[in-house]
Amino acid sequence: MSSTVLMTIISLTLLGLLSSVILYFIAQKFQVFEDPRIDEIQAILPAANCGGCGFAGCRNFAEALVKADTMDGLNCPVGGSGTMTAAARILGKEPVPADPMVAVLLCNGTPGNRPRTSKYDGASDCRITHNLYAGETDCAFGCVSHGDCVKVCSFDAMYMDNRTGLPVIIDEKCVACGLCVKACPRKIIELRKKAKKDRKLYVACANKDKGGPARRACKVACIACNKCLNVCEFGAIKIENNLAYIDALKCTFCRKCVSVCPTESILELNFPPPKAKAEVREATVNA
Amino acid sequence: MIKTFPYGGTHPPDNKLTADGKIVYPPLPSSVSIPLLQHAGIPAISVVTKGDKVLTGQLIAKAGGFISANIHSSVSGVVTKIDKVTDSSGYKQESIIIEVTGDEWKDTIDRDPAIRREIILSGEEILNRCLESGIVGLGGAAFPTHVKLKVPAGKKCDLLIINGVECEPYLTSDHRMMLEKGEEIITGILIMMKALNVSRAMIGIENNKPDTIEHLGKLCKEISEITVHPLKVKYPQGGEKQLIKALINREVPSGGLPIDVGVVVQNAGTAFAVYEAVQKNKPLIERVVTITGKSLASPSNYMVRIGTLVSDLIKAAGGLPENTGKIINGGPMMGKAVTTADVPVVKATSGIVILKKEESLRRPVGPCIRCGKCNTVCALKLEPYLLMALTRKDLTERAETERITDCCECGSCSYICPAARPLLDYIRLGKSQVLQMKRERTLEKNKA
Amino acid sequence: MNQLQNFTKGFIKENPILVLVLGTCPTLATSTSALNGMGMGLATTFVLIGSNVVISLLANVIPDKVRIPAFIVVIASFVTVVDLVMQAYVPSLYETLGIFIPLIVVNCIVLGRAEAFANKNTVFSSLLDGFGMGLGFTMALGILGTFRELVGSGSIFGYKFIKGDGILVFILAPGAFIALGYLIAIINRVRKT
Amino acid sequence: MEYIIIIISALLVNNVVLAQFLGVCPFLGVSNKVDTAIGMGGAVTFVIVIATTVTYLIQIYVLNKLGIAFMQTITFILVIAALVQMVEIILKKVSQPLYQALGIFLPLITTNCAVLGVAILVIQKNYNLLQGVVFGGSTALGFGFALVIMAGIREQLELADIPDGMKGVPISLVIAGILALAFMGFSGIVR
Amino acid sequence: MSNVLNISPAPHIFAKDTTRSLMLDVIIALSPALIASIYYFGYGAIIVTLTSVVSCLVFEYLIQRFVLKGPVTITDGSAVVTGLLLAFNLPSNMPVFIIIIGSIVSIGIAKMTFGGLGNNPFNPALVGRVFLLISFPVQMTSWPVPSGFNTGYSDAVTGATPLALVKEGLKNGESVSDLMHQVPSHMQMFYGHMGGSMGEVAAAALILGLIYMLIRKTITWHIPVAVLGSIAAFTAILWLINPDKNADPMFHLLTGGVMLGAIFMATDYVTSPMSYKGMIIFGVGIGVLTVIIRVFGAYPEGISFAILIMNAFVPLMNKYIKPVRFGEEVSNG
Amino acid sequence: MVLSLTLISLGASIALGFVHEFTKEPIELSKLNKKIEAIKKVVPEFNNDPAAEMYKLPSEWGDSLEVYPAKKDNELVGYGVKTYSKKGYSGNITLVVGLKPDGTIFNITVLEQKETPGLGTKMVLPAFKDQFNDKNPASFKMKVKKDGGQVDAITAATISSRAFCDAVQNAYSTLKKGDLK
Ligand SMILES: Cc1cc2nc3c(=O)[nH]c(=O)nc-3n(C[C@H](O)[C@H](O)[C@H](O)COP(=O)(O)O)c2cc1C
Ligand SMILES: Cc1cc2nc3c(=O)[nH]c(=O)nc-3n(C[C@H](O)[C@H](O)[C@H](O)COP(=O)(O)O)c2cc1C
Ligand SMILES: Cc1cc2nc3c(=O)[nH]c(=O)nc-3n(C[C@H](O)[C@H](O)[C@H](O)COP(=O)(O)O)c2cc1C
Ligand SMILES: Cc1cc2nc3c(=O)[nH]c(=O)nc-3n(C[C@H](O)[C@H](O)[C@H](O)CO)c2cc1C
Ligand code: SF4
Ligand code: SF4
Ligand code: SF4
Ligand code: SF4
Ligand code: FES
Repeated sequence: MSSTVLMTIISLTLLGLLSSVILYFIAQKFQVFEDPRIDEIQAILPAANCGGCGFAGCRNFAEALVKADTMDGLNCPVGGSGTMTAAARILGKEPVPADPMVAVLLCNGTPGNRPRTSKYDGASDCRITHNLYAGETDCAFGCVSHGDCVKVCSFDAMYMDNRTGLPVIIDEKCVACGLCVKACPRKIIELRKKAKKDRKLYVACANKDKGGPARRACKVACIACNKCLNVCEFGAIKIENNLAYIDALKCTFCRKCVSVCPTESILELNFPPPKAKAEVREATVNA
Repeated sequence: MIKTFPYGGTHPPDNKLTADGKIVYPPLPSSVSIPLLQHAGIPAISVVTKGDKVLTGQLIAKAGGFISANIHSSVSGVVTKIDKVTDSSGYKQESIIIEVTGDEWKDTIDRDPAIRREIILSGEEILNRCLESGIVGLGGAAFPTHVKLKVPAGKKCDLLIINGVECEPYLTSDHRMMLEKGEEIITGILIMMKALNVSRAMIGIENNKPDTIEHLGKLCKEISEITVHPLKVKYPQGGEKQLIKALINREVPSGGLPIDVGVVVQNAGTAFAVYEAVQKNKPLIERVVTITGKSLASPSNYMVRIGTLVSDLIKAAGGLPENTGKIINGGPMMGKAVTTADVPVVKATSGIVILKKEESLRRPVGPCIRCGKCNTVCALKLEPYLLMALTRKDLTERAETERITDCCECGSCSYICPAARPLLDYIRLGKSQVLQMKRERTLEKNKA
Repeated sequence: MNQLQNFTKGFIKENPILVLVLGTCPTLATSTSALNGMGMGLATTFVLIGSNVVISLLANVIPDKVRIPAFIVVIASFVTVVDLVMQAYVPSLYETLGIFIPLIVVNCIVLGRAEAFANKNTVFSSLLDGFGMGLGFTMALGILGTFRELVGSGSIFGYKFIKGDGILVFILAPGAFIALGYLIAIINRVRKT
Repeated sequence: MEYIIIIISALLVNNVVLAQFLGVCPFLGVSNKVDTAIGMGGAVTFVIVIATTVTYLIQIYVLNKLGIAFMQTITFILVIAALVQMVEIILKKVSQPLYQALGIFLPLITTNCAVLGVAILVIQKNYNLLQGVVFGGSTALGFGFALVIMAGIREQLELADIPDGMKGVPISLVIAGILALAFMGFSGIVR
Repeated sequence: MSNVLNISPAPHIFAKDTTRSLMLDVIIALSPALIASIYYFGYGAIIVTLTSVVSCLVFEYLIQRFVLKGPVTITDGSAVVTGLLLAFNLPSNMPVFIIIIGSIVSIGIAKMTFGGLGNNPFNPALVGRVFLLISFPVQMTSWPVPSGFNTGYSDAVTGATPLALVKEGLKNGESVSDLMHQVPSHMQMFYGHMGGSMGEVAAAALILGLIYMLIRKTITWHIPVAVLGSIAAFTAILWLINPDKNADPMFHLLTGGVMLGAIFMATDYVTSPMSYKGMIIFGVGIGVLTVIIRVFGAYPEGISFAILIMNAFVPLMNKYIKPVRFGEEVSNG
Repeated sequence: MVLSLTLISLGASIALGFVHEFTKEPIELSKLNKKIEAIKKVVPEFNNDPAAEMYKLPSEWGDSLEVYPAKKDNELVGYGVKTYSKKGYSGNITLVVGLKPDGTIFNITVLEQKETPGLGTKMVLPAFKDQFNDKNPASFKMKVKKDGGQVDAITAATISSRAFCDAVQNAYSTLKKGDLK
């Protein structure tokens, strides 16, 4: 064996020894303990970082999950129950079932339904319009149609319908992250429990004016006539602030209220014909 | 050298069409709608009910708190209803609607046109009288005058500034007031000086009103405490911070008030209202409003009862022109566009400007070309382009550190921007978001 | 994970340069021509395979606390081997690649793979992973090198087919940055759709 | 004069990132905020100066003496890795504020090829110790300089509407390209 | 329904200047120099200008339409300005395909990549020019000599520019006073009778443009004065130290792209600082770097590099050099 | 754990030591080959070992150049002179200039240069370097035309061309002072 090889071996071995000692001490001093489960849970989260869970991002949510005692109130709407069950399994905790939800728009103020009383010519932004005035129609509660909600949806679950001037939610894509709910200055997007076959039945109106002005502002406004309240056998409807509201948890989809509503402000979607009113919007547009 | 504020500012075309129009007293309207909120602060509380008969000058709503103001009926008649009426805020507001039956005044009001110079009331009494009479600033903000005239404990006031600048294009109401009611205004100033306990007052007037400068100058010749100061024409000189800087070179600290530099600023019209309240016991029920616009048949200045619908005034000024595109409550730089001519005149309404269709549209928005013109015109030395960008990207915290809340919403930046960027639109939004954030922060702090 | 995937994921899905954006320095510096780029790529591939295999073999005996230094020793050894061998047998390529051969040691791909993959997987998977990643790296370098050579000097693999010069900037530093920038942008687009 | 030439050359004419392609990963990775860029620049300078000194001494007094210059790569990298961690420890003990400013960047530096690159270049260029340190220091400053400029531009672009596909790394590379283009103007100032 | 009122937040009136009118002003301000270069370089100048402007417009259109799929805004005039300035920076006998490559780089790489007008950190025309200078050094450094209005294009007589001549001469040990006999007189240079890029030769015409833009308030004096002033000062110092090795300040101001750069390219809104203080620092930076590159560097002319390098600092200047807000530092006397 | 790292180091060092042993010779050889190859290209055919017979001559610049005499059947057929210039655009330019015994240039190769690709690098192309072949620096003015010489410079790379001439001239002058008759 030549001397070079020998030297190589000696010096490198010494160096290895030395650095391993140094690094060992350092490693001992500096171990920051981080629960490995955080990584595991983060790995199963959808990594959308949408904030739908109420935390700044998926990692923060994972940390919160690991820290929390129960999984009560912690839910990733994007991953849904599958993800939450998996997370529960990692943590050895009970998953708390959360109903799947979907966003709905509580406004049906298409141009046909809501006559225009002014023309907005400022920056295209719902919040700016809302801060400025009631909007292009006499309804101070309905959609102002600049699509702030669409802009924030990071799941492509929304688009603006150019004909109706209203945002449309694509049920299959909506994960109920709630970003649009937060973004809307008029607070007219609601997360509702998802029913089978995506059926929906709700009062598509947010107008808190009294009947007269409401009706004048919009053909399909809720005028708080109490008819639906009276016809509902399940106590699913309540009326507050001149506005009817159908509780998705109590509603059985009997649809009696729909036919009694004089202004057609109760919307039923994805029901089988003959009364499929999915076209209500279009019908009213054409009117 | 003629005074002005040193940095920023711009000069939109004056268009003071009504500068020579004497104040006209139009016929009484058939009904008035008097909103309960027409001042800064919280709404007044109605003290009448449907069916009540009221006299001109009678109290119909009481101040709802410290920062609030009494409201008086501007006509005599019957309260037909209390309902929500769209006003110039663009939203429906609770209002008292009175059908006019005549013009019977409350008898405590001294309607003698003779000028009363002698001030008998004490400072305290003056404040009370302002409070009772529902006096608010007529310069735009409608801030209750009794609050402003009471120097807070720990602060000192050594100067009253009278804002006769009227830098908004088109508007001439203060101009005509100062010309036609000069003596009353001077007396009003002396009253306010007494209330504030100061021995000096300055009247700032822009150079484009030489007649007024001369007139008031003559009136003040003997009164050494009050001086009249011509100012170079530059928007937004009427903003109180700019006016103070221009006149006495003091800078109101960021986030502060004029009183922090020992100054109170009042509008010239306010001085007149104070005079009437104190010397004549007349509440604030009418004011001068400029009705103007290039397409209008006979633009002029009107002495208008509060609550009169704008549509009635326009009728008096020759009717709504065919190609009207926009009706502005206030001047074209800071005023609010209204959705309908059926909004009531309120205490803060200084003018109604009617724009033709072609004048009324904004230009298409382009990308910011970083020309820096908005920075240059901002009298508060803000960077509007940046504030807009930060707001658009929801960077609220950075907007706060860039002092978005200092913006006085003068609109110079949007006015000047060659790319037609809606700068102020976004800055306003950003301001509201910063304020919201601050509110949440204090809430949080209080909780912890 | 199936073995084929271990092999192919480095091509596009987790391409070290175009997607993970690691090892940018050698990428930019050695892609002046297709040949140089691929030479560098192959050298790196060799180190990747070697270190992946050895590390997956040793993973169980190396205590966690000295993991990183141990990996570095292994990797550096392979790099030195490559260095010496290239110096001996392909001296001209060695000269053009210059300092970037020893710098393979700090190429984050190598250490990254050791940490993230070889440490936890079987020898065979690690071999495939190293090979796939290496090929992905080589491929990206090849594409970039070909492009830069083509527009920069009007030749491919040294074969010149236009008269005169190309757009010189592309074989200089600025062109390297710009070309890689657009390449990644294109890959981003392609991956999205 | 000789030192001034080394400094200008390393800082501007042959900027590490823009002309020599060393340390590109952190240049792209840690350049979204000016403040972090300054921190990273400081940390890199600190480490490079120490690392060049130590590796230089090892090369001259160990590797060359023993005739095993080919062990350069492996020894240097081990030394640098150990050094970075040692610096971290010492920094934490000695100066808490400095640690807080630079600490988070230290782990990133081991895999920054500028550090190893400079150590090797100093040997290749046959510098003496002082020249080597000056070279290392100014190279590192050049790195920080480029990093801060880049961060400034990227902070501004954060407010702009960049086309989707270009966001992040691609746009940074294009900026780096144009910067490199501009820096070519310095060519020939020193040979 | 017919008389629905328009509603927008205040303000409701606007100043007359628009992006397009500003660009038009720049184009008008550039026209004396364009006329001068057509006078000196003939058809070549026309061909180069047309090619450059048209291809800039075409590429902006194509990219906006088909790559970004956004609105097309080629009518705002910024692409025309870029095209003109790119042309002004090229010799008047430039092969057409190279001009087209330059336009692609200017518009495609330097402008649209960043999102188009207003977003680019670097001056597009200069990125194009420097790209070409480095890619096609041969074509970019053979300058046709002005010969009155001529109709030659590719066969124009070429010669060195005064800067290159002096630089070369100094390197070979000749003295400035000898060299000054080989170059046109200062007066000739002022009127533009010398070799160089087509748009930069006639200082007189460029100054005319500056005066126009100052009167129209398109730009402020800060940047041009800072650039020209610092170049004059710096070169004056060198000249005073050794008048035999360094050309006089006037020579430096009148040759090369200094005038064009200081007046039209350093002042580009998008790529220059917002505050006056920033503008001065920016200008002085350009001046100093220009002289450094001219005197010590390999290139005879350095202003394009200097502007690009200073462009890179603009975001930092905008970040750190801010106006003192009203009421921020209160000193009430 | 210290042990394990030490063992790994040990293993690595043994492996490396041996690889080094194996490659030592090929590396030396390839370095040598490069020189020989270069010499082969620049002088007429020879059958001695110029590397073994290499000697040094002092150059005009105070240092010395390596001269490789090439002999065929013990008769001198030319010299390979390893020369350089520091005046290149970036870094040194190293050439081997082949001169016939009378000083006429036979051929030149470039050993090392770091010039800009596409500009200065064109010096390795025959279009430039072959213009020196069969020229005798005694009569041929070894300067670029710009400087009053006879050499056609590479377009836009005068600096590199100058440096090239400089190096060639240096080789010739050195040899002339020392050896050339
Ligand atoms: C941009 C701007 C412009 C203003 N212009 C005037 C004006 O021309 N005249 C005026 O009296 N008040 C103007 N004001 C309101 C004054 O700042 C201040 O509020 C007023 O003079 C106070 O007097 P008051 O309480 O009697 O209304 C303006 C405010 C701003 C923000
Ligand atoms: C803004 C601007 C920047 C320029 N930058 C350079 C440059 O960096 N290098 C260069 O060689 N020429 C540049 N030029 C062109 C030169 O000014 C000039 O045409 C040429 O370089 C030498 O000409 P001269 O000897 O007449 O000065 C630039 C021109 C302009 C208008
Ligand atoms: C990036 C760059 C690289 C250059 N490389 C070289 C080179 O390798 N050799 C050279 O002679 N000139 C090179 N130059 C050009 C010189 O700076 C100089 O302009 C040129 O040699 C002038 O010579 P000319 O008279 O032949 O045009 C380069 C210029 C730049 C900008
Ligand atoms: C005063 C002024 C100077 C300009 N200078 C340039 C210039 O030098 N180069 C350029 O490409 N565009 C210039 N433009 C046009 C435009 O601003 C430029 O294309 C933007 O940088 C594109 O975003 C200029 C515009 C103005 C108003
Ligand atoms: S529609 Fe609303 S709730 Fe549904 S995914 Fe989009 S933002 Fe979230
Ligand atoms: S639903 Fe709300 S956020 Fe969406 S467009 Fe309508 S007003 Fe805007
Ligand atoms: S609106 Fe605000 S930001 Fe704009 S110029 Fe006026 S004060 Fe400045
Ligand atoms: S004025 Fe308009 S274009 Fe100019 S910097 Fe301000 S926002 Fe941008
Ligand atoms: S490869 Fe150089 S820093 Fe990553």
